[in-house]
Amino acid sequence: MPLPLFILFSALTLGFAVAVIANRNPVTAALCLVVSFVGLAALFIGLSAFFIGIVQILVYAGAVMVLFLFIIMLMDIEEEERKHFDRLRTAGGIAVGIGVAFLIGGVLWDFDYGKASLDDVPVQFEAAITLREADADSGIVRSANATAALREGRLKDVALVGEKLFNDYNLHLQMIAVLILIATIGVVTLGKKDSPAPDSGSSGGDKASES
Amino acid sequence: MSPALLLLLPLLSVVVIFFGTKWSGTLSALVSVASVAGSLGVTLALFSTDSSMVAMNWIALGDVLQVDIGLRWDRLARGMMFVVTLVGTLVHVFSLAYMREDEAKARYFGCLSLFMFSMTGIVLADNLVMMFIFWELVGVSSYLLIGHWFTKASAADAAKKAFITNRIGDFGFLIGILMLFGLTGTVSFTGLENWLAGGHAGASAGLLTAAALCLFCGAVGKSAQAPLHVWLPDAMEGPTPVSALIHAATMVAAGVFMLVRVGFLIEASETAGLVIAWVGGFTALLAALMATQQDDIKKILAYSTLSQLGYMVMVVGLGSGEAAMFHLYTHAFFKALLFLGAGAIIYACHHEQNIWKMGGLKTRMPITFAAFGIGTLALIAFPFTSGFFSKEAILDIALHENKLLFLIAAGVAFLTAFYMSRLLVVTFLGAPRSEHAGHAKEVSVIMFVPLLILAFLSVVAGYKPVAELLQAQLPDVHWNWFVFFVSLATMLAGAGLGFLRYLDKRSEPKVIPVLANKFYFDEAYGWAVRNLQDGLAWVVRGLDALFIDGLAVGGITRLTEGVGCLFRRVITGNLQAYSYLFGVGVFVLIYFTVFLR
Amino acid sequence: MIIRRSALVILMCLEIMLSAANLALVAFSRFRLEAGLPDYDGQMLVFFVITVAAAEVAVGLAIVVALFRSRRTIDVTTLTSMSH
Amino acid sequence: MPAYILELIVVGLGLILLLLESFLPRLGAKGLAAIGSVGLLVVLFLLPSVTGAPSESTGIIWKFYSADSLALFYKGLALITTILVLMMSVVYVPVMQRYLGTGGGVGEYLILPVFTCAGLMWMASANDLTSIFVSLEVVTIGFYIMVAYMRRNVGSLEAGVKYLILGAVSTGFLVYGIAFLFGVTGQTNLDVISTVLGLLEGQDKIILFSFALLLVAFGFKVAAVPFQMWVPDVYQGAPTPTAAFLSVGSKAAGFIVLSRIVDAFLGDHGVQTGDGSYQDQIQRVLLVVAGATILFGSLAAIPQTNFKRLMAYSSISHAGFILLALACAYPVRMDMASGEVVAFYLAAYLPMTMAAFFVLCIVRSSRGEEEISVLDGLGKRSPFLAFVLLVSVMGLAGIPLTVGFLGKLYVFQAALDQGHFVLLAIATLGAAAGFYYYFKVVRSMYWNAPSDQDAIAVGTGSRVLLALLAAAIIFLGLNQGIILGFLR
Repeated sequence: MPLPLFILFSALTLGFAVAVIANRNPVTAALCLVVSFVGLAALFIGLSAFFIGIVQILVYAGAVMVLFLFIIMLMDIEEEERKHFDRLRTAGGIAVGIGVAFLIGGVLWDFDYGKASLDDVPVQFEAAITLREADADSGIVRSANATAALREGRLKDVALVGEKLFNDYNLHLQMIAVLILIATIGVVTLGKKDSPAPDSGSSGGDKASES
Repeated sequence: MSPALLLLLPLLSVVVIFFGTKWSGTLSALVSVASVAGSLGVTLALFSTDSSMVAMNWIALGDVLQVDIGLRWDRLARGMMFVVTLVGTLVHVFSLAYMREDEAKARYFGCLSLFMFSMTGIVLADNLVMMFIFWELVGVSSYLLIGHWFTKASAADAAKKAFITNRIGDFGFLIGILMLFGLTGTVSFTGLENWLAGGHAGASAGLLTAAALCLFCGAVGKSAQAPLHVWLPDAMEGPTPVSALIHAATMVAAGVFMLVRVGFLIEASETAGLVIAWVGGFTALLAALMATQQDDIKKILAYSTLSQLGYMVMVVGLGSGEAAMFHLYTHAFFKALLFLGAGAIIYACHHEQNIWKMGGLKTRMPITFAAFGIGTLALIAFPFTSGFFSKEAILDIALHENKLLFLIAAGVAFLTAFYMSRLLVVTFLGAPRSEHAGHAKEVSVIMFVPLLILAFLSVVAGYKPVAELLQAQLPDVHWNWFVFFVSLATMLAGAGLGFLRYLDKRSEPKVIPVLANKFYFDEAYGWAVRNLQDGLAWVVRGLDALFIDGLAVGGITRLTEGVGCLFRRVITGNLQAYSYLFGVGVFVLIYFTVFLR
Repeated sequence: MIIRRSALVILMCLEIMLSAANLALVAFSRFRLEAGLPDYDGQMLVFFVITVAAAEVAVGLAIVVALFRSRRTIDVTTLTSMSH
Repeated sequence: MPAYILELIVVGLGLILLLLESFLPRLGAKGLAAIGSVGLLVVLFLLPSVTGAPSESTGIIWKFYSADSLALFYKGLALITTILVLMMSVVYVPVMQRYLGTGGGVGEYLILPVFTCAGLMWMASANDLTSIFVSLEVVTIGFYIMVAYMRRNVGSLEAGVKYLILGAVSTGFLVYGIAFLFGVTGQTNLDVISTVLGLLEGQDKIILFSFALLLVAFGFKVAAVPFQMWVPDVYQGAPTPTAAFLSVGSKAAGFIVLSRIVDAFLGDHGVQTGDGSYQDQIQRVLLVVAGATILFGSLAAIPQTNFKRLMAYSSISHAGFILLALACAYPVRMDMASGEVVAFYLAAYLPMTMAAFFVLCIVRSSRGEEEISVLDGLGKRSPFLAFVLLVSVMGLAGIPLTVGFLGKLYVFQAALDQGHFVLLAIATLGAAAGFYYYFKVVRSMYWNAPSDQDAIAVGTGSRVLLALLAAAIIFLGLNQGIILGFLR
């Protein structure tokens, strides 16, 4: 990713993240969050994680944000009142944030990868193709499609991710299924209403299983 | 068959009673009696074996601390076990009748079994830690039994008093154990003996003396030696069979037993021995004096127990564990006999305990009278009863070791004869002095059979072949005419004086307030405790305010709530405060981990 | 999170935190080539994190809704019914 | 049978329960709990017969899943805990219904623990950063819901919000920590990471940083200072069975993962005893955190009047003891490996805590509050309950002849062996403070006059279970070999 683009998207991400916190109106905050996440998705794509970038937009900007906005509308939440706003508290929060940021900076200063640039570690197509062919010969499932794409110098990200996900991370996929089931059960019960009136909270459950 | 069975039987009974047969008093009683009779049988069957066994390894921490649950089955344990199980069996049987109408019979017998379990544990323990645990269990079961009629305020108070007084002694015991462990690195009796034999004692004689005295503190509490004797007379609030079993024959003897078990330590330290001997002698004299002026039949016997325990402790201090155990063994029979006899009298007189409201029971309860008389004779060391032999041994040793203590012992013998004849005369002779005494009838078979068995033993137990057979410890003393005459003279003088003075009297001829009020021990303690408590409460409150509220809790609360004092105004323990603290925690943790090295 | 009082906005902030971690993971997986390709192990984790975060938000929102129903507010500074 | 089948059975059981709940409503809470418990019991009996990884690794699954003896041991703990929680929930149902309104939903409360149990079992086996994250989240999400479950009870919801938000923050740190660990090693498998870390040089800072982040996350899970502030509130607000589940299940799972991670950091490559190696630093941090946790938990428990808050602080202080055992792990000089000390302590902690919470549940369902004062005169009102609570409290305080004593003893021994005398003093102080605040419970039961005289009814099932727990506390205290036998 060219440097100007990188700077643009990072600024977008960071700036709107700060805006989420600074904004008093929850609807505005939610919308800022969407923009921030779009910037983040762009950064992902810049790091050649195309699939993750798309998922980020789909899940967050699509599902989660709609859910947020839906709940905000449902509860008819107005702006936080100004009267409790306290400078000391804000200062304290910012101080902790900056402190932790300094610590992280201090750590990264000594970190080798912190100084590398993407060009130092190009994707090594030849090596990858050789290895994949060897794997395929020894019986491990390798997507021929993806290998072909690699030959053309393209990173067929979705195929590679899918390969990994369904080959290696089968167990985790099952766990995630259980997790979503738990979340669905929970959201349905927590959202139940006393009267037989239609329950509004259960929409959360549907969203959870969607993601 | 292994000695472990002795522990299992009563434990089984406890479990069965508390988890199974609690609803039925009679069934529980039968379970309990069966278990104790079984224990007696096992003891007899194991008389010819001699073994020490390790049942299991309880705590094993490298080479630092080894505690085994081990059992020791030597002659000392066998003799003691025989006394415990035999008296236990007879008391159980006697209780069947005595507690027939009690509502909480199941609890009573459950607690008796618990007591038998703990007592067995003390006798069989092969190390101090195990002994201490059972020692505490004995304290607990004794507490439960004294407080059996807990709805009666005096009984509940007596139970509490016994418990607390014993804790004071046990504290010393625990410190003693820790000191010994620190000194020698072992808590097992064998290990301690080996350590002493290894000749390490010289370097740390002072510490050894202190440790021995600390252990003695435990015995002072459990065997009710002065100045911790105050609980035993009060403990007579419990049912009379309980008094017979644990406050006369077995539990209070546990202190003496423990001292004999660690006798090798006392022998190693002259000072400790001397202190122990004097405490014993002093207790014997004090208790005998107090006994002369009591009106409650059980209290008289309680003080007499104190005084006899004083004898035993004294002679342990003088270096003869055998004589102490021999006296313990004879004393167990005749004192249990006297207590059960007193129980029979009390039962017959509808729970009247004041001897001045009895009288003339000789004709109404002839069998009880005979048995009680034999017990009295044994206690006052009438020649050729069992008590005579053991007291003879004690006097003989005292004569050789310490003339002053011999004089005290002789004086106590005189006093014993005096107060026992007083008891006998006032209770059984003369005319009935109350309606209950007038209507008294002889007790049932189930009650007087144990009396007769004990009476028989009180007479014959002292003879050498019998004692050998029953695995008692026999002191190595020779016939000494001087001791014999002193003993005879004091006995006759005391008994004669008692008879002359109390025959046909209707009330105490001359009250000596100091003795009747037990030297004002209770009052003094009450005063001291009250004042001390107030003072202590004041100090504790101060400390509490300073440390707990001020520094510890207050400080921590302050720390939690306001690492940022800045935010105290806004943050009041809500979620934001928590997330703030979380953030600070992360900061501190990362800083500490990564940068502070 | 320390500053904001609305439970909803706090949930949004949590999403930002998780995203930051995701970014780090993706970056590491790109810089850490495995067999010549980006290390997809890291990306797998990102994928799971996104899923989990969505589920977490769903549950969180359900709790917030229930809270709103019983309290008529979602201001977290009012959550102090339990004291030391 | 490979070990991972167990979790599948548990999940299947949960699904069956879910179906039964919706299609056979007649079954009721008792029926569901009974079926669930029996099912879990079957799994428990299958546990010894499962096999670990085959010698030549054929399945990819063994890269992410380990079935060593420690994992199986913790799986057993998770199963037992869940069974007890189910039983407890049955007793708690009346209280629950009061706060659920007419909408119902008690059934799901009995099913969620089963799924969560599967999560706990996965956690026990997780030896890969991704598995750790996912299984941890399965458990955590289950707990979010179970904490907030009483949707008409403000306390429960409040606890839910607090737990959820702070929990999510800790998850954030977990992911961040994982990211950095992954960044520095390029691996996600803990065994491989352990090897790689041994080869790295000059990366101490980043290694320590990732460790600190992971410690934040797991410190939160096991309630270590300074991430303990949620514990009292959440325990107090959550339904009692959930609080019990949290304090045993969640804690045990947190500790097994933490001990695996600490193992990976300090691992096979031995400790360079020289000052300044990152291993030394990690040990120091753990020691400090352990000391602070013991101190905080013990001292803050003293003024508590609410029984669940008291248990919360006591659970913090126990967490401190376990952390201390973990910190004393290296270099190993004891007869027992430190992992075993941790496991032993947790196994000891299980029956004691469960018994205490169980008694509270029963008392609670007959009385509406949870202050210590509801226990007043319990000795008279229900001698059985009072006795069980006495045993459990004695165990928690670490009185000899109970299993709690042995647990503490091993920890002390470990600290002594390593020569951490300051920590030893702190631990002694903590244990002494423990005597004091646990005594409050005993005093309330046996000394205070009861505020009402009615006897408390205890069902037969609960009675048997409680008797078993009390027996376990004493019996395991007499015979340490049993737990150790399961461990090896």
